[in-house]
Amino acid sequence: MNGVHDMGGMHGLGRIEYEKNEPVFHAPWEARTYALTRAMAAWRKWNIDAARHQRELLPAEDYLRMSYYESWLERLVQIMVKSGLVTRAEIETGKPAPGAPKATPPLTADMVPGTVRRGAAASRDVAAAARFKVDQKVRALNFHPSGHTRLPRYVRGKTGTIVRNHGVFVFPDTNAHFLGEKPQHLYSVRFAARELWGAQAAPRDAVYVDLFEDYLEPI
Amino acid sequence: MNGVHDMGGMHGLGRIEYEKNEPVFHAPWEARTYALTRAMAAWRKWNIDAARHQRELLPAEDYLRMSYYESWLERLVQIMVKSGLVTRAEIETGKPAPGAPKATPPLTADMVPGTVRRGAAASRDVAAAARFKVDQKVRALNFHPSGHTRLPRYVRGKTGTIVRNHGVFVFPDTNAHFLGEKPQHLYSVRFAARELWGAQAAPRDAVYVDLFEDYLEPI
Amino acid sequence: MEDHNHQTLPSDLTLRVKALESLLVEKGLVDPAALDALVDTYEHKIGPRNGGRVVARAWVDPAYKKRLLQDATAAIAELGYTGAQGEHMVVVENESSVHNLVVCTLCSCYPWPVLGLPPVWYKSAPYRSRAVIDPRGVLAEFGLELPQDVEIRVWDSTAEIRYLVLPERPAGSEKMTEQELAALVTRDAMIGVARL
Amino acid sequence: MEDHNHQTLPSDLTLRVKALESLLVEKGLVDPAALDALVDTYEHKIGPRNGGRVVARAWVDPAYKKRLLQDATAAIAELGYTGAQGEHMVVVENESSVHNLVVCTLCSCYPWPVLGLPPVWYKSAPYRSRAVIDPRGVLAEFGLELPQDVEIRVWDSTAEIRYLVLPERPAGSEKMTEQELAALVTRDAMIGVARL
Repeated sequence: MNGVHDMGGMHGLGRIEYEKNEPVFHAPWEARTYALTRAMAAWRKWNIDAARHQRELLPAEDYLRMSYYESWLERLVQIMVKSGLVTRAEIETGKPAPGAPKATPPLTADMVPGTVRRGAAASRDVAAAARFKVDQKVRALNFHPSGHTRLPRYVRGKTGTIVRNHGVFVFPDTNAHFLGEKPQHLYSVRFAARELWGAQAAPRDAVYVDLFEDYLEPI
Repeated sequence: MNGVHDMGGMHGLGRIEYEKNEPVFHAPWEARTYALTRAMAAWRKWNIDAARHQRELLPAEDYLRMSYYESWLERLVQIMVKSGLVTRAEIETGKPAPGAPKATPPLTADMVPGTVRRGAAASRDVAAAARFKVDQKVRALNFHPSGHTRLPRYVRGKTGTIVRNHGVFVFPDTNAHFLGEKPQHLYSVRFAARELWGAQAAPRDAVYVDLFEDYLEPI
Repeated sequence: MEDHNHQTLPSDLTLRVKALESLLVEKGLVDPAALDALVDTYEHKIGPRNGGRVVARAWVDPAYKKRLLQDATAAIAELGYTGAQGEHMVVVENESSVHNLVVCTLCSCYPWPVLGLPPVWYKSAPYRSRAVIDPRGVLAEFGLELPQDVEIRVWDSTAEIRYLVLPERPAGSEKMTEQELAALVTRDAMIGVARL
Repeated sequence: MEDHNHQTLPSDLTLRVKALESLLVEKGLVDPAALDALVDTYEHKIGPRNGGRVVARAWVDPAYKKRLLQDATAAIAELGYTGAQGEHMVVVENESSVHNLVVCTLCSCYPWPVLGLPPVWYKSAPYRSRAVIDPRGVLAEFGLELPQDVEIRVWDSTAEIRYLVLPERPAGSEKMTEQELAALVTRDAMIGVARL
């Protein structure tokens, strides 16, 4: 979706506010929100792409206004309700629905080190011929899906060069909507800054964007 | 500037809320804000392009959050202070600064009908050869100024056809920053919807955008 | 998610605007009677009835219609409608196979002398963002589903040209007077989010 | 303009998150000890010191550096840093004529195992919006003015690849131990908003 989250190239969003000796979390509620989000992900009712998309679905002014973990909290509530893990009424009352069975957490404290250390690969061991090769010129498609995509607006329709084939990865555009992983080659594509932004950009600068095969066409 | 005001083509900004039998103003403060804005413009301390730009300079979340006339009110305060007609302290106290001379309003009630009826032409009677002619193919430039522009992002780099030459008009990009009117030809340019949005658009649809000569290049 | 209400309370705005007006009056920067006259003008004297009269005249007078499509500013001025935000008018004509829709993606440009001040939805982010990328979806939200073979022309008012849609004359209106026809014409039809 | 504070009050958020956690615990959906362990991990065990050790090793061991640039995920795993948000690592090397800068314009992607969780500014709209269109302006805000003949490479983390910048080894550090070198390496240098 062409949402306000896709903000590469925007002006007027303010100065960068740097904080010296910034703590990992600024308040206990931030830490708990982070941990709750990770612990609830262990239910596997959604995937990382669906979670990213859920945050994109925040009303645009809220997306811009909220602090980072406040938007995580809203996202967590939305996606838990959507997936049926909790009900809106339970969120509002703070109490389990009468007669709701008690579940068993899929992530326990002893499992945390292993979960953190293992992560979850997004690559897939699938045989697929690569449509593009390194040094090939490609154009990013000019498409505007209303659903999730990881093709930023600022590269659409622009010409770049394949600099690396990362291998075969899960395709976010389908995975975010539970329409399958559609594994495909993922490439690092170099775009000259002037191709993206015109003559105002420095002549030698470039932006490298990781793009899926379905986002690209040969020139 | 690539601000959130330049929202053509964005998704996720909500449903259109239609109001039956909508009044011209929803509250007296809206009517007064509208009238104050027009009456203060009679001081000629700013022009329409500078006023538009001032609204674009609202923080993005405020731009999206505020009601229309609330953003007009903020814009009016900002531009009056910037132009020196009032001071920040006067706005805050609601009182003229001690010893401030009393001015004479440039727009009086008897002048209103004439002012409304006359308006203010943005065309200029300047001899200038037109660089482009009707039916010519042109490309909108891919530029990204941090100041005011009326070249929307969604047409930059796209190819269209000149359908009409409107004549010579004040150039907003310079005028908004009090850098001169730089009068130049203004064209209606037809862009096929598929050129702008790809295959998802209907094949015969088109978007017509009024673009200044400085925004265009021949193909 | 909780219901967020980020709009400043109207009562605060009432107080702020009152305070601002009284400051500007006290400084001699504005004449309160001029404010009254401006409000009165746009609340009572200028509105879509003006545009309706232009459209009806074009329907009954082919020579006028020709002038209107060639030089809308001058033709509209013949009926007395001129001035602020209508200094440079263009009229675009609907046909059975062409539908026109007007938007201002960058702010809220609108032809005041013929339509008055724009409705809130026209100035809102949902309409401004979607009209150019999804005009058919927008029209459907207004209850207008157009077949694919109707060409939709979206007019984005990015400069000082202001657009008025000339709707098709409704079938069965042959015997109506110009005045009756004018009363048929809606604001929405002249923006292009409705047909008659 | 008045000072608007649209952020929800932290005290409200404290209460809301407490209520949510207690609901999820009561429903048996989360184990509070697992939450403690997750917080402890990212507050105390994982952070930019990890990345600093990777960089120092690459400075002192040419064979390691070669492996790091060829297959960063495996080379970083040699030092024990693996897992969530570091499953697919790429290391990009600064040179006197090349400077690398990492951003995630679409959300907040960041290499957790080597840098920990990202700072607020990295996740903020100003950094995300400007890093790709005006990297030199952004770097200048961080106090780093690069001459035009230095090529800036901005890496936008749009997929699951996570980037770590390998800074140049500072002049005068020839006699330092690997451990001393690791302590020199800053988070900002590994994001690319600083040089050492």
